Amino acid sequence: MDYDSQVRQRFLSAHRAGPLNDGAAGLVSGEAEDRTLNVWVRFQLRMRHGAIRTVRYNVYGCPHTVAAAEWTAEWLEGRPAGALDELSMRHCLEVLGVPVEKLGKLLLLEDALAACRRRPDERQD
Amino acid sequence: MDYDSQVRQRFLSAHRAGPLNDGAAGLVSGEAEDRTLNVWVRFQLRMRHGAIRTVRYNVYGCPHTVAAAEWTAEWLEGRPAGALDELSMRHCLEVLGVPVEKLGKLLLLEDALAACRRRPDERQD
Amino acid sequence: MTHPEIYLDYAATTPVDPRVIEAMVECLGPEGDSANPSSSHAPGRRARERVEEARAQIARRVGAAPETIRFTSGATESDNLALLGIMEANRHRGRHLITSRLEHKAVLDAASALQAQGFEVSFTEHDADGVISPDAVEACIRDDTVLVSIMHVNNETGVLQDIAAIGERCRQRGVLLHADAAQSTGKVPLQLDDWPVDLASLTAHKTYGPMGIGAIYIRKGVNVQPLIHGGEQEGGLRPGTLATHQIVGFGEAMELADPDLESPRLAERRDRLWNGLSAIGGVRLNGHPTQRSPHVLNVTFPGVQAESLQLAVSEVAVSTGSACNSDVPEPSHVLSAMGLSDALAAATLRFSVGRFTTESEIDHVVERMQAEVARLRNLARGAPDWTAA
Amino acid sequence: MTHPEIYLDYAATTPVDPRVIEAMVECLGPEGDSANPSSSHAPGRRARERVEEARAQIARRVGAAPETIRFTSGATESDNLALLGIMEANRHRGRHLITSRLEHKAVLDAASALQAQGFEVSFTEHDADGVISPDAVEACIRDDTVLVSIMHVNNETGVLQDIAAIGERCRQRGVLLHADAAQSTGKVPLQLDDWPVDLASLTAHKTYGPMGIGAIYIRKGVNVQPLIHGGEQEGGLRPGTLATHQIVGFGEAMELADPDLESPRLAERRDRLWNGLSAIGGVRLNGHPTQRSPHVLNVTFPGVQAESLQLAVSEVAVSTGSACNSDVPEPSHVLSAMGLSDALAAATLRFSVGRFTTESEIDHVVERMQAEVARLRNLARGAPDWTAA
Ligand SMILES: Cc1ncc(COP(=O)(O)O)c(C=O)c1O
Ligand SMILES: Cc1ncc(COP(=O)(O)O)c(C=O)c1O
Repeated sequence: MDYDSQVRQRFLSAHRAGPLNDGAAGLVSGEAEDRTLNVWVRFQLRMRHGAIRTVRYNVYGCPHTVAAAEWTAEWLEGRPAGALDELSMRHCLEVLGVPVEKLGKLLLLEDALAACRRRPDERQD
Repeated sequence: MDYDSQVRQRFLSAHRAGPLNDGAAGLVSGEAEDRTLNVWVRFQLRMRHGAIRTVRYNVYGCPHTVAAAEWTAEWLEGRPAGALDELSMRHCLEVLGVPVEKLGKLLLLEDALAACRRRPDERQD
Repeated sequence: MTHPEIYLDYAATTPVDPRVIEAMVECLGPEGDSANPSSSHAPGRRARERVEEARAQIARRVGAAPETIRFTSGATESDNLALLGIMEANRHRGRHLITSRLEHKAVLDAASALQAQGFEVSFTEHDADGVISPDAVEACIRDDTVLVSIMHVNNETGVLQDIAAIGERCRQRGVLLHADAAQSTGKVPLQLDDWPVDLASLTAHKTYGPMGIGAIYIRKGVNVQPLIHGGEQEGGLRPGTLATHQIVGFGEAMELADPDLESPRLAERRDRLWNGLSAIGGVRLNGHPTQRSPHVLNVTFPGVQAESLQLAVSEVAVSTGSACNSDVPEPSHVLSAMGLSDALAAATLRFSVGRFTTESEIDHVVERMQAEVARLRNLARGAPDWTAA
Repeated sequence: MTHPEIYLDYAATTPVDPRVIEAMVECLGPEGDSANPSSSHAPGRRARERVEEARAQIARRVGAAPETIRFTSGATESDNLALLGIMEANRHRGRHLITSRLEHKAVLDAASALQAQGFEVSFTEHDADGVISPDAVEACIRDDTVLVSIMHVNNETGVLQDIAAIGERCRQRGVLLHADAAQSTGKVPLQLDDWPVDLASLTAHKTYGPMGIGAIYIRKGVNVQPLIHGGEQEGGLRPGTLATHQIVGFGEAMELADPDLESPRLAERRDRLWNGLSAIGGVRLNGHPTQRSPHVLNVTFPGVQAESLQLAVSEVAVSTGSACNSDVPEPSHVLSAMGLSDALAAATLRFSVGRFTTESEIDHVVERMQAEVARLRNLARGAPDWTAA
């Protein structure tokens, strides 16, 4: 498999990986898994003043999935909460040069983020 | 095709090739042909005092056939007339290392010599 | 990541040994033998001699008479020739073929092609270590069985089948045996004429010879239908101009490939690698622990995707052990047949060592694999159990 | 007979061009690309790139898109793949194949294999010069005709068929056309995508590339059944590990093989040879005098057996133009089909010139042929007429 340098770099650094477990307020999280696709992902978002302040993720997946999680975290950080609705994995696919056969895996990231939105304990303080 | 050096040498020199047409006495000749085998050969023998004095041949054939004609002429020269009956093409085949598939062509040389023996005008002066 | 590349994919293909290259170049060059070995003129006959010398070298190495060795383009073609050629030539004897689910795609796909033509195929049982017992083979034999095809050394796991014992049963039941020995040469000894084996597939490029040349061993008296027609080469069984330089390289490679000399060194490297990798928690070795060729190590790293591990340690060339031609890798059919879940199969790498593998390469690989498995497992912290089971 | 060898058998195989050898050695060597081109790791991907570069080089030379070119082990395999693979894949359309009696054994024997499977084969007419007219082809086309297979340049006589005109008729009648172009590359231009040709066979070793590598051109949308199964290589049409160094050599050879540059020189050498040989009384040129490739000259020397002439002038490597694998050569099926008697066919040599043929070589050959034809005719003096008719 030949990976775009965009993928390679994000997969290798994975700067925003790891849980947010500082116990502070404003934390929402959501996860998704698909055994057939062999992917699991969890996002944690710290919201403050209606904006996405910090994003962290854990992921079990192929390099494209890992890189897409990193890109997603990167993209969301600093944006208003509404950005969650604007995020497009098709856009991510294009930017990172991910082969289209892997779109299914990437869409699972959208599912995990949707789960974040649905959280009843979501607090915006 | 790989030719034994015995074949090669006799084919290339063909010392005894060519007709005996000096008009002198004691000349017998015989020929044989086989279109399927793609061979024609003619022997001419000069007999004197019951011995085969000189042998000449003409031949249209493959290198093995030419070499066998040369070997036959060589072998007969100087022998008594009875040698014609002793001559064996199987022996020739062995000595020259001719592949056995070519025995048919060599046997045609025997036919030509047999024709020599049958000649009514055979004179032994 | 500026470490020089480390090649641990010798089971996919080996670099060509410099001595083999030299022989090939000599053959190709101006003083070489570049005529058509079927030509009857002097340079053609010299080329023919080179071909026959190489045939003898190969035959010696596999314990066979030269006339049992026919050249092909590689083991894929040899496997096809064995299966299709034997079943076709023996239609009058029956239409049943036995093979296993652990075979190379070349055998499995040839078997499918036969099924499509109306032949019947049975698959033998094997144990969780990927070993096929002679009893399991015998249990499949029917009155209309013509051929059994079981590989000698498995290309994914390195598991070595007891082909001689399997062959005994075939003999007793009057059934032919084909062994795919593509991975065997230079690693484990072959004694084809002495063993009850009727056909075997060989290839040069797994043993420091060139890609694109192989052979099929056919025991004297065994009748095979050609796949390709047109010309007298290889007794009419495999027409096409003989590639002298390739055959010369194959011969030279076999001359060099003495398992008695090479295997202990390969086993040492492989064991050093396994010692290092097994120190990583929870990893598992696939395939029988001792009944194996010394060059292959098939390791599952639960909780880590092999594709990710491969990219993380990209200076090391290893195989993900699955069909790697497609962009979305499928789980290896061999590992699946051995009972691994899709997730575990996708967490598996095949390491294969070879003639040029050094201790310090092994040590680097171990260190990097330890670090990256830890990193990727950390990345996947919190993942559900199925990802590691 | 200590004259250095002169090679005039370029139609049997060519020496490998030193620039091609260099490219192959570079690929095989320590800095080269020796990984398996199907491997997903970095060295595998580099090997893959080399393969694709070569594919593009070959495609450019034959006027085709790269994806129409699939690698095989040579033109024999390509011919078989074209005939068996097309007839099998188009069983629903019909079972009738058209070819000619002038084809290479690979096509003729593949056609016989098809006949044995129940397919029907018709042979087109040709004239005494070995030319097949589009009308003759069309006359054979039936409603159930699937494929026409006609060679581009004949390997024995050099006669060039008007494949584009033949293809037009096939198109009009909805029939596929396969052209064996093994002898064409580097001698006559090919524009496969532009011509109404659906399949073509190519090989490297007739054009200063290595033996054992070839290709099949398959027009986009044409469906072919593989002969060999097992693996995804070449779109599943031709599985087996791709032989990178061979493919690189093939690509380089095609890069160098510009007929516009080479053909005038070849024609000049050939004409010089013919001028010399035709000065020998009674010789005859076989095949059309002008509609021909510049590299082949097929000459009958009535009254002289070719085998004897070959040995007499053994420093010159020429072909007796007949199946030369057997110890008892059979008359060439091509010359027989063109009406030569067995005796005349057996009195025929094929001379073929190439990139490295010099004027002084030609002059030596002419001189020696003149002398030896005279000697052998003298030896056969008194022979019956059939020996020369
Ligand atoms: C066991 C086995 N059989 C067959 C093959 C196919 O060999 P080749 O690449 O020579 O066609 C391979 C390697 O790819 C192999 O490992
Ligand atoms: C016209 C033609 N077709 C096919 C072939 C077979 O080619 P290869 O030797 O590459 O199998 C040849 C040469 O032998 C040829 O001249």
